[in-house]
Amino acid sequence: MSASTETEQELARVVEPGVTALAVTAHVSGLVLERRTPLWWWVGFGLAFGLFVLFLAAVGWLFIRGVGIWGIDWPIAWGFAIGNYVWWVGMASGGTLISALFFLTRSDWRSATSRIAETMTVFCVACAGIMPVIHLGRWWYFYWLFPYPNTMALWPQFRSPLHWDFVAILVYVAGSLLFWYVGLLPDFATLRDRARRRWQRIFYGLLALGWQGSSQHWRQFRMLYGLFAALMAPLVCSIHSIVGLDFAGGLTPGWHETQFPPYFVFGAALSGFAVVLMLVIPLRRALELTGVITLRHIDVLARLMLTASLLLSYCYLIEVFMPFYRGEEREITVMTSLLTGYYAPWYWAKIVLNGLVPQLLWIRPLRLNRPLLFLVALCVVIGMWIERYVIVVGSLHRNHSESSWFVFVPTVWDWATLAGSVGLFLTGFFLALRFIPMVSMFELRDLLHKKQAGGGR
Amino acid sequence: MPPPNNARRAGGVTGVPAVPGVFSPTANILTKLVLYTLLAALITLAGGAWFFPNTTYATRVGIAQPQPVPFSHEHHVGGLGLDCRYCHTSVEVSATAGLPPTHTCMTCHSQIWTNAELLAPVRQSLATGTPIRWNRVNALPDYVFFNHSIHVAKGVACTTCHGPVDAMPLTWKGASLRMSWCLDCHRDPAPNLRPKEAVFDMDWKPTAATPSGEQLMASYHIHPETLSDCSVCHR
Amino acid sequence: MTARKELAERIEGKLAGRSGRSLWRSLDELAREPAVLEMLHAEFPGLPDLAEARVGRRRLLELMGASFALAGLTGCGPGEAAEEATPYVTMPPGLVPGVARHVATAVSRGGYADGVLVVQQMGRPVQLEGNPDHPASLGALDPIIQAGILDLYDPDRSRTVLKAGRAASTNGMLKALVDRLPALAADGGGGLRLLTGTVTSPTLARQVAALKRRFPAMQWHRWEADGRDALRAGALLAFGRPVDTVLHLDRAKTILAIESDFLDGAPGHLHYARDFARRRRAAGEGRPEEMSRLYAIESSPTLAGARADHRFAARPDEIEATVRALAAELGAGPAAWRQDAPGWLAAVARDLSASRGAALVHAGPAQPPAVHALVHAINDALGAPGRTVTYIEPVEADPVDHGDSLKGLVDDMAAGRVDTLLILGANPVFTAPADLDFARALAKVPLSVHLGTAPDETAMLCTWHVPEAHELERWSDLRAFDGTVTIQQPQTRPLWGGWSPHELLAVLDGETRPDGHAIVRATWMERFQGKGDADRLWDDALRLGIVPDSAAAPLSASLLPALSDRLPPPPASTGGGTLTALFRPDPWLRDGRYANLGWLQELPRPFTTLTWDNALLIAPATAERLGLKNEDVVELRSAAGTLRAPVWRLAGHAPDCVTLPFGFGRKVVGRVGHDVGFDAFRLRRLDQLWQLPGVELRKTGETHRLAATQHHQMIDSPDVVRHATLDAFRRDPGFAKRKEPEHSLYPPYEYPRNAWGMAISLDACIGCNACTAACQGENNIAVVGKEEVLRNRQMHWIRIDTWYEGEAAAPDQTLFQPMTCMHCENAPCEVVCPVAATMHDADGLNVMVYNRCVGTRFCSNNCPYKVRRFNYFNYSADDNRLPMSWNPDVSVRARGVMEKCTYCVQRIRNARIAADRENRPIRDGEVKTACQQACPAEAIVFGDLNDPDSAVSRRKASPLDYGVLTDLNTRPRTTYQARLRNPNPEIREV
Amino acid sequence: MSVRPGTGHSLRGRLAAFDDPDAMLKALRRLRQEGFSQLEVYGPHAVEGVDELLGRRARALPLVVVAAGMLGVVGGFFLQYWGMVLGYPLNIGGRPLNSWPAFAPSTFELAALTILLIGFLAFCRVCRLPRLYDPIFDAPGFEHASQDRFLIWIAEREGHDDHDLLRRLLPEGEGVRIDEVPA
Repeated sequence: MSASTETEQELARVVEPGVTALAVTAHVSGLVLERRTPLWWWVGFGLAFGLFVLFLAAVGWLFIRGVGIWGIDWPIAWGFAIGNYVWWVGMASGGTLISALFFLTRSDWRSATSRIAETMTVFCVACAGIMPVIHLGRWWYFYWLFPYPNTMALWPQFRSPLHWDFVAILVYVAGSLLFWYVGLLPDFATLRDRARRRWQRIFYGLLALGWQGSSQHWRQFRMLYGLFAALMAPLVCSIHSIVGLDFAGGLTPGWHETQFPPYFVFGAALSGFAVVLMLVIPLRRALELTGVITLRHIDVLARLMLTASLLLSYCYLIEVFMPFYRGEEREITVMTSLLTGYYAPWYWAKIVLNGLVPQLLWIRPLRLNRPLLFLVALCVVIGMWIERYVIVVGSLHRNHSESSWFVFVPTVWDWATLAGSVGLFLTGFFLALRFIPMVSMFELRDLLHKKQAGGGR
Repeated sequence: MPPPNNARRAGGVTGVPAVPGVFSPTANILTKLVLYTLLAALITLAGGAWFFPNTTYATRVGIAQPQPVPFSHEHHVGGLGLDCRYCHTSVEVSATAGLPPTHTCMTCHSQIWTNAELLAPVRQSLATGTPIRWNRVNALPDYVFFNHSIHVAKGVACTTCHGPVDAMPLTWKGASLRMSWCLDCHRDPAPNLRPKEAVFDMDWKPTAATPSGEQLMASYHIHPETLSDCSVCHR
Repeated sequence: MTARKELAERIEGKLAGRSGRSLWRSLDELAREPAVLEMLHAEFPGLPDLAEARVGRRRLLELMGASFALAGLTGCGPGEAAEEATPYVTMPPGLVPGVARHVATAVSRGGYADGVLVVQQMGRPVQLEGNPDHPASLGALDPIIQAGILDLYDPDRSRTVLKAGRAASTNGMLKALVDRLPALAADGGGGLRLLTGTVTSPTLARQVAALKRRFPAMQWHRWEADGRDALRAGALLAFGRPVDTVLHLDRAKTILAIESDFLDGAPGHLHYARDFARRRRAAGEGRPEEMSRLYAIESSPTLAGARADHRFAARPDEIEATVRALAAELGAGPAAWRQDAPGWLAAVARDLSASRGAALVHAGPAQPPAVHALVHAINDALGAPGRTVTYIEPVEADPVDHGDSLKGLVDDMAAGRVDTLLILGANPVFTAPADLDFARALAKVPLSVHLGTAPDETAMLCTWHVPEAHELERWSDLRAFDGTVTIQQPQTRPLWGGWSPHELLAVLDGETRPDGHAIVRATWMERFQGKGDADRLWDDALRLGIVPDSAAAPLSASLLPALSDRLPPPPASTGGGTLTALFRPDPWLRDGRYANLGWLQELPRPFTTLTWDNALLIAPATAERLGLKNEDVVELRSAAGTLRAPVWRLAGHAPDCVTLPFGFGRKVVGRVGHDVGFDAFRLRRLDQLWQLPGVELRKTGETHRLAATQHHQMIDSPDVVRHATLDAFRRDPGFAKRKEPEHSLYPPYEYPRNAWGMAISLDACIGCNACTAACQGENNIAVVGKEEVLRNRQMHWIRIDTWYEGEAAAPDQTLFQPMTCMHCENAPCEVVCPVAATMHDADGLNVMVYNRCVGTRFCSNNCPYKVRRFNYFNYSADDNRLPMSWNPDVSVRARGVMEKCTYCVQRIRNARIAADRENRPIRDGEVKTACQQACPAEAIVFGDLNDPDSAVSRRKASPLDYGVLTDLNTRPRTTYQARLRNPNPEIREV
Repeated sequence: MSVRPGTGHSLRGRLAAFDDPDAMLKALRRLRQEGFSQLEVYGPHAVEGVDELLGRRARALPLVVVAAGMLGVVGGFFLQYWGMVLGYPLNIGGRPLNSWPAFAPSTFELAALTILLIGFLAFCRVCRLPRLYDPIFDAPGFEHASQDRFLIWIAEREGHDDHDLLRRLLPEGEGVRIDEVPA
């Protein structure tokens, strides 16, 4: 038969032929329990940890001297820290969307990729959660944002979008952790039962909490998991809407945008799918998961990325259109300065990287070309950081008060914090790779069983 | 994907030695133990955080401060009946009540107890012109701007905040001076108000003739709704 | 003991019957009792060492004998109670702990007096305010005088006698001086020389006179680098005698300012600013006919030029030509001068003569004598004398031409004719014209004694340096621009010892233990003879801060004939390619003496908004021609030598000339001012003090970063600063009003008690920055340093936005707009704070609670006016400043918190407490914000909006009143009154 | 030995292991027809139909979660209302004390948080987790229940000897083995 029809069939399959439930179980748990730690892991982890140390250094110096070590100035009082925060929390959405949203839609391709995505989410959220705290002028008082009874008889100011954000990120951290862990319970049980080394049996035994796989357990489990999924899906949308409100809640021209909540959700989704792709593409080879993470998965993720990019591009258009449509003088000033001014290179970079580059994915052969796809995803991830940077800095540098117009120039510490946070993420993720099954075994068993029952697809 | 045969296929169950579970029955008890301990710890912590600020250790209320000269308000105020303003001269006109200069002590002690051992530091101070260094009893943070004169003018008695000074051999803190404590009164001053003439009175008791707190508030023109403004104390 | 008691009673007795504030203007009544001074001083043991160690504010207050520690200024949280409280041993009579008192004195500027009230807390000066009774202040203060308090507490002040730059003993110095006396007496003091700056002190004059009797041959030299020789010379040309000119701008309808400094730095400029502003505001207040019209012609922009209705930029030579032409137009000079007069001149001449008797021409000190002579002639022709100007005997004691005087000294020193040189408070080694090479000559003087508050360039090269008592630490007297005398009284015991010039001179006069108080008092006892109870007069003088009726009597000076023949020939045209360098004082550092004051270094210069640097100022067009951008470092070559300086394009600067601000580039100076900027004095020549023709600029290719505080000065949106011509205003009085949102989604809050608000009149503002400086002092605003300003992190709560209208090269007009927190009723900043660190109080103040702030900085991002400032670092702690120099009424902010204008809430609160104690409402004018108080132009008014008769309500009732960015429905409490211009219809818009 | 599976009944019983879930389902159906009531199924993943056959339906969790949600909404809003209106009423930017629209986002988030936490705790409760030890774990071959086998636990009925019956119902072979669990 012809090559094209071959790919047709390849693309049709979420699991390669001949893959059995037991085989998957055996292989995936083998990665954690038996396989010698491969060289690539050590190298990758080494690099990641190096960056992580850089992060500690940057934050350490920050705590000693104050936020003045960053490039933030007057009137641009927010800089990288906030940009980084939005960036990380945006990428985190990828995991939640895939494992929660597409659980609700019962998409069969989700099963094999959900674990990688969720793990990614957990560590992205960690990075995101740190940023708003270290960006505080007096970070050691961050707990004042908690509503707790105190001798000052004071309360947080609940009207502030920043406070909504504080609550949202808190809930999101808790949510994605729980969702991740609950999803892991049956797999921990499997590991417990397959493990031969004593420490492994105890370690995973503890994590499994004594999961038995009784019909009672399964019934409650599916109930809870469905519930969490149904909760996480709106939650992820809400947090990005609230992040959007952090800006829309302010009246700085360029921030005061009604469209920001969806705008930020789309942006989050785009970067989320991109980062999942960036992880899935290398991992399916490195972990020999080609049997269960097929071209179908790659293709679907690529299509999702394309869709998200289209949605976001629409927002970009509105963003340009609205000021001129409204004829709001100051908003026009901001927009024109973005289009032509000091930050124009950044602005156009964002347009190209997030709006144009993903358009390549209309063409199927390009979608299936993994290296290229990886590059596109990389572009998007970078582009999304730039987008946040432009939003934070670009608007402030053309604020209402012309006499205070100024520019933001990042310092070495800004870059160190950014790079360091990447290190924080990778360090966590590499550790997860070593100790956590990267494919949800029970879901694949379920899936394969259904497939047999249904005969093929 | 490696071939399925690498899966450890269990042979017939019969005869296969059972792989016993990881944990022994005690594990469950241990788990419960750990969980309950954690819970208890959490509760204790929260409780502690809740109660500690109100302990005298934290507030120092009622803890007498050692002083270079064991000055006794009990003796001078309770006993001799000196008026507060004899020493704390600026209390009615200034933010600060004012500590008496050595000079003030000596107005009497140049005549009586002229060579009492206890008073040596005082005579020393006057002779050498070096101030006596008292240990502070009531202290507020730098960012709090308290003003004595207005409180006195509005019928808040010394004892209301400083406690039964006339019963203090060595002076101690009369109240926590916490923000919440300040607010309690700033939000509802009525119960703490006295007629002007009773402000410096150590053992004043309201009588039937005493106007009510509300009447006093009216006569003093006190508007509680403005008294919990942050700018009242923080500048 | 009883002795002390009696003493105290005596004093109380003496003071009985005097009331309130005035009581405390007379420290001297107490001071006359030496015992009292002792008592006062005994309370501050070991202050100097304290200053050395960087002690915390808390510890210091204890040592200051601060029972006001109890005020809650100091304190601590739980657990930390082992803190000490230290009462006085003997309370200085009448002192009330925690209550500020105001003591009158004066601070000199260029030798002339500015009357101040020193705010004292616990017997220590914490702030300077203007003395409303003093003619040169009228209650206002300029930044330089305000910084005097910082100067007093400057940790880099000299603390010991130096010999050849090394610490030495006072006795050694005294011995050296006294040993010379016989020799001096022998030859009549031929080798004895005295060098001072401009001196107006009657006492010093008296002392010198006395010395001259003792040493007939001694000489007294004067050198003021930023001096007014040209005015003196001009007067000599015109009248044949030196006179000082006092302006009466309140009577001036039409004014011509020839690069005039009557708003910048002229003696009396605060007084002039008030008179001027009052007439400018007239139109807005419904008296359009009173509004004055100001023409300005200048090379280097001045504040007067910025306020002019018609401003003409011209090269120095063009200016002189124009003035001659004007003189001719007005019949005060030969018709021949009329040639090459600019087109607009005729119109100006007509306008001037039209308002004869109400017209006034004034020229600045940088103009050549000829111009000043002509100005006198023109004023005469306009009937100005006796109306808009009055002439008085020079205020300077025994006036001389400083240039000649200094030259004489240097020549004699070089020739070895000087064996004893006393330099009192001057720094000639730094400020003297380069061609004199003062330093070399100085080396030839066997005994040179320098008296100065800080070790400077001169101190290092003199044989002896003697620490000088600060003006707030010593007895002296000063005269103001109009001759009014103020007796300076010490506000504190000299922090680091220190001598007053009077005391040092007394040593020469043979006194062994000179006492400044006695010396100054002697002068006045003598002068008060026969005027009634001398003691009484003395006390009144101290209490009021002026000697009543001591202003100089006006005198009639008549023009000498044939002025035109006696004038020096007009300078050759310097146009066409070659450049002229103009030497001008830096507006804040003047001749460099204030270089170590952080407030002044960081205070933005008018127009350029530059801080921490001087720059070569050049017209954009000229810069274009030479291919120069801002911050390019150029090498400036001239016959007088070469100089490297960074370039700053300055809109409105005259073409073909560049301005070199001097006063920077100090080499021997404290930590703050060390090696900041370039030293323009190095090119200054005695014969070319103010302009140096024929200089060349060479681009070096290097750049030097300049810290400006405003980066965008062309008006894009006419909304923020609103202005119109007088005619336009007549046609449409409501031009400043815009449609504003009447509706709000939120139910309005009621502010029943007071509703504090502010009105700022752009019509009055002259852009002098006094408000910014006053605010910095009152509110403990930290200095952040150049690096931080480069990052735009300056902390000023109120800033002067400078705007140009028209094209950048030659703007039609310059507008100043003081910008500070608007205290919006719907404050956007408050809503976004997650910890409620900023909110409204019952009077509608937008309150900022530092100790609650966690530093999210969202409020700053959300403030449309960008008036919030953030402590990116621990600026207050890093600020090199003595703890006791902070204002105890205001929290010192820590790292990581936001801060902003509070409407001086501390003053409001103190007034409220005072009022509540008496169960009465706060009176209008009882609360003055620091900026309002300092403003010479009365541009800022503050008060209660609930009271329809309050000054602020009346201001806001003006048709010119408008709010900034009100379309955002912020409902600002601070509003502005639009600027009006009064152009001459005969002159078409430039 | 007496096997006490997670279902709680303490009885002796037998474990039947199946390679294939369908076989297990068939067997389970037969057992139910024969009137075996005390049964429990263990497996590596959920199998449709088991619950019906065992006659189990879950009500607890959904109810708990709905309650939690309500608690979260009410509590979350009241917390904010308390802080802004009752606790320390402040004039914040001229906004009303009870600016409920501004309280909505946090209210939603707090509700979500309550659901997440209470939901998880409730889950642990109904599943009786954590429960590290359970006799069932010691049953021979039980480790397969989390990998590749489906086990049916059949409680021994008092007074019957089901040995032969079970042999008949669950014939050896085709991946079915009966495991006597001795007393």
